[in-house]
Amino acid sequence: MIQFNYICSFFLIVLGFYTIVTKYNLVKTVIGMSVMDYGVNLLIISIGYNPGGTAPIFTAGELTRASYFVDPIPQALTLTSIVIGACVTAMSMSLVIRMHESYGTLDTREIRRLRG
Amino acid sequence: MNFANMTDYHHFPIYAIMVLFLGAFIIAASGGKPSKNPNNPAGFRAWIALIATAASLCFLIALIRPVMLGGEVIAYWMGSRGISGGYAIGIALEVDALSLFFALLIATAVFVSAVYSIRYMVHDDCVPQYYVLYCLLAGGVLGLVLSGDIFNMFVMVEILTFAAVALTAFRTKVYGALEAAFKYLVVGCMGSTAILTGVIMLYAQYHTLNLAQLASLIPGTMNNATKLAFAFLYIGFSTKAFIVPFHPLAADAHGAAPASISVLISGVLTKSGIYGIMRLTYFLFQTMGLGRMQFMLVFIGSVSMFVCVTMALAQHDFKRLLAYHSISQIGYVLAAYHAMNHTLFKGLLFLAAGAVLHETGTTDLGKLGGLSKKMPHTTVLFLIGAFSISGVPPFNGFASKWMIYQASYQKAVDTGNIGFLLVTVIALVTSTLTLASFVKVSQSVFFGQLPKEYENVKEVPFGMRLAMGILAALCVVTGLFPKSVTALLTEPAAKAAANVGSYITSMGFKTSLPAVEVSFVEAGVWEPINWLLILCIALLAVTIVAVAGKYDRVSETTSENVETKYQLFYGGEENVYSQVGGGDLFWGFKHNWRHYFDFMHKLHSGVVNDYALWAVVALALAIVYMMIAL
Amino acid sequence: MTASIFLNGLQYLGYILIFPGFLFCFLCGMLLTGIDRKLVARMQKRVGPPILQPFYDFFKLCGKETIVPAAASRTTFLMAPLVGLAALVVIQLFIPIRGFSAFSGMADIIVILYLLLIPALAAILGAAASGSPYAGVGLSREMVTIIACELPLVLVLLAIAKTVGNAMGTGLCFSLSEIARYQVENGSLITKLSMIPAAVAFAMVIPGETGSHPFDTAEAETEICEGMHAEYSGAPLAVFKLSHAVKVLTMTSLFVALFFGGVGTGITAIDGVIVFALCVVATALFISFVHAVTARLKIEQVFKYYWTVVSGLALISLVLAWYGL
Amino acid sequence: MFKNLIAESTAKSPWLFHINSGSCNGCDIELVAVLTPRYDVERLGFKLAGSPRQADIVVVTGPVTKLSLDRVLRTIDQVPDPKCVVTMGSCPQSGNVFKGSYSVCAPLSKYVHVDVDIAGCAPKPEAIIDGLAKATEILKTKRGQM
Repeated sequence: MIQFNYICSFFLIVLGFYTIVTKYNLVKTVIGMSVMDYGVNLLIISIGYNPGGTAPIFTAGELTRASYFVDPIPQALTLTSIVIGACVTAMSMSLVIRMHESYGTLDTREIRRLRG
Repeated sequence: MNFANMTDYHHFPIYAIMVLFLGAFIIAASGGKPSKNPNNPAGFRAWIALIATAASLCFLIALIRPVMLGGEVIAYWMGSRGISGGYAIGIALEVDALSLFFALLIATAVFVSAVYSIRYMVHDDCVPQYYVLYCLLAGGVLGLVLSGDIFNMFVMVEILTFAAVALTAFRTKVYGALEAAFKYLVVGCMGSTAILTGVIMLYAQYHTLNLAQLASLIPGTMNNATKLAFAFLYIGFSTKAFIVPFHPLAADAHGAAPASISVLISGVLTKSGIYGIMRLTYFLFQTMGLGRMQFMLVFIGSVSMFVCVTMALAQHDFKRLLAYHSISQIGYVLAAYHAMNHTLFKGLLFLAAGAVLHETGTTDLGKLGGLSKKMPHTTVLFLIGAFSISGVPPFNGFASKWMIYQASYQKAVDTGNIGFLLVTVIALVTSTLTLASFVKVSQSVFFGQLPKEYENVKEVPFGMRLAMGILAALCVVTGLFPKSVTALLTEPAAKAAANVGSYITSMGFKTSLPAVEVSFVEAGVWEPINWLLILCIALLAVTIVAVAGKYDRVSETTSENVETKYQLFYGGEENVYSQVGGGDLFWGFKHNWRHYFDFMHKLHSGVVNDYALWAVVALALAIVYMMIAL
Repeated sequence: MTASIFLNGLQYLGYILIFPGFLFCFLCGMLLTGIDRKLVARMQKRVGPPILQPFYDFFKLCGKETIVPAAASRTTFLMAPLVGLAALVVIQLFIPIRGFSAFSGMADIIVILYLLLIPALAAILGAAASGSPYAGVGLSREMVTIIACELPLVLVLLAIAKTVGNAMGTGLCFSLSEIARYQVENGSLITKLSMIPAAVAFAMVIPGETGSHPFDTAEAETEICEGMHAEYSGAPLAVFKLSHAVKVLTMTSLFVALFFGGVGTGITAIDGVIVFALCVVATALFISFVHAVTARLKIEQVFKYYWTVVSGLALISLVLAWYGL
Repeated sequence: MFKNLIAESTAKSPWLFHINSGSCNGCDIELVAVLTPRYDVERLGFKLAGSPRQADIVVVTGPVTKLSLDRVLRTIDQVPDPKCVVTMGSCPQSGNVFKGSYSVCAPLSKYVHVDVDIAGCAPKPEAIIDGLAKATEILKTKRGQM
């Protein structure tokens, strides 16, 4: 069933791309970026998943050869990635607010002073 | 831990990174209250940033001896967690000649730009925050190139993208700054996502994030997933290097950011992307048909070269023009080791543009003119940069471009691949087009007539000239001694890039890759020192004759009206302000290419969706190329 | 020991100042220009000026007052012609004359290509520094002409490098002195099939590089008041005129050195002086002929011509060279 | 020695700058005719310069209309020394048929020193050549005095 996770995560990434490319609203663009991010997070966490594994939380004595747990590294990576994703969203939203103030619109087709 | 242990040079890489992050932390902790000194609104914080960048540079210079000359690869495990059971457990820094080469470039650019910033940022508010971001950006890039861990590379990419986006939008009042930052953020974020996807796909295959270990594991186990991962990683780092099709972002970002940051974007950020691509192709994926990969890189490099130089010819804004040139030169960098010179002269040019902006308040080529009378030093420094980037002998741009021509043509002959021949021709023609657009800049900004409103313009403060002077001196020196520079810096870096085996073994992993001997054969001859000597003698001879013959004699005038005599000739009319410059200077050239220029202008629409679409298309093409060609 | 160093230095100084340096460039360049003017006049059924006319022009200009416009950047304005002249003379030092070159092994053909940019660049910067809008238009045209000439020149030089490299078995040969030596030993390059279009293309580039008819749009005296030199008077103008003359010499002797380096009787002294001189004069006459029978083109036509016809010829030559013909 | 050489060269290489100050074009055509194969003044070293900065001899044709006066004077000022001013045709010398018109400022000699007058309406090419040859002599003496 893990394949379903992979398909789903790539679907999310592509959905993010699709949103960014086709939607002309700045807020929707930001949403697209977030969706893309969630897709990658899902991918990371799925890669670390071992069917039937426990949570990778052990004290020094508990860890034995027989311990069976999910890969902890992707979880650490996901945490980092989530933090970064939140920062990206915050930053882009702040930019969107400032742009709305100075351009008076959220339509990307009108926010194109720099071109050519 | 005793002191002797602390000063061991194996610790220097982490010091070089941490001193910058520490600087950022101290500046942030000291609050955002501006100082009262009008010449330095950031007060002591500017000095902290300066000291941090200088210290970082010193640490890296100290590494030249063991790494560049000694050929050592420094492996540094953080927290002393090294390898266990054949797997890299800790997070590593890994410094070979290639890393150090890029790190030195970055540290130099960051240091010079910090010197420049002190006087340059006087007109802005929130300058303390500027230095926080500045140190973060510098630390992020340095961390990226010195890192031996691929996930750490991703984190550093995010840090530097963040700092760069914030700094691009730093002057929120500047025309289009917010917009440029947002576009950069969107496409940069897509790039980062691509990098992360690539990283995690590699991890899924090999269960390690250490570069050296990946490099030892990937050969022989290549499958479709790794190819896909490579495509993702390649596109991700391309967005950081701004090569085609991501060049419009660079143009927007450079135009809006303060000049000191433009220097970092062009000299530092793009280098991080280039470094990433090099690491990928030469280290991780060196077994997947290096010849084809090289050809792809060189091909994209040539496209970048040509597209961006023609776009630059059509620009009306000084910094935007420089931005396109920056990417055009990145094309040369992809093709070969032009990286160092690129950082030097591009930095110099952006600083000169910043000086013009600082004094006049505009970078519009159509409004400026005749500044050479008011800013003679800046003019000379700008001209050195312009000659360098255009590849006029004996400056450094020529030395490296010349090696590129020789090498690419040699390659074309050796492999019989006509593509490389095309690259040689494009490189040579691009160089002339570059010269053309810098003639345009010098005519429309520094020469020609001075507009009325700039009559009170003064030369920029000494601090800014000093920063430009350092870069100009480096440009001249590296141009005059290309052989020594090659021996000291670029050759070790090139050898390191080819020598994956030693990189892997020095980290403690096993590899079957043999050590490769790289030799440099040069087909041509060029001795800049002798040439310069002869030129100087010749020039001296001409000048002596000229001075002896009263070259600039002005006789007693016979006309009553002295003023009219020294006016310009306007067909008899009274002098009016008339400046030939701006965008249409090379009409004769553009007219023949008008369909191309129209097409390109429509293509660079400025809509963020379009640029995102390009990114997606590029990703798709990269995936297809990897799957089919390799 | 010191004496030999001194003598060596004196020898090199002699190279720079007398032959093939300044004095030689001055005399021969001026003579070539004089011949050019005379020939054009004869072709128009005029008597024409004396062959020494360029010398008179030069000395007259030296005796005129130099006016530096108030709007000009004085140092750049005055230094530009001198730098341009010095750079040109230095190029002439590198061009081998039948195997003899004053400073061999210091620059190859790609370097020469770039060194040729320096005089043009000096003229352009001088023009820009004068502040005149006529000069602005002129420098724009000059730059476009340079771009136009660059592509065919590049293709021709690559074709030569490949042909000589093929023949010598090294694959590639960029060195000018090697090319000259090869020709002395194995006959001129022009005898090779692949080099014929290249020679024609190079010959077409010479008028563009030197700014003679029909490609003299940059200094069109009747429409933009001498273009780049609109504000130049007196001695600096004289230096510019001299530079132009030297450039004619440089381009023609480069042409001869590249394509006719092996023509001759076999006796070195005669070949070195007489045959080479004859070849240079013949090339110059060809340029004059083109000058006399054509009218000035518009700048976009110049560009189009170079990037289609001339580049096409050069490309044919490169393709032929690529397949070893 | 050089002084002599330069003086000699000055006489052998006079460059012309032609100003039309409202002429009927008759003189202009004659001046150009002088450069054609039949008369060919280039054999004497004459050449038409494109800019007054490069000229030695300024040839003025036309009756110096009020609008052009300012331009003519400014252009003559902009010619570097030694220089010679030559009026060609009767107009700049007397005003010719336009004399007395409200918009004509002739003669030119009221405003600048004129070295040579070539009379005629329009002057014959032979006369022009003669006048120009005289101007070169004057140019040479002026050069000698510098």
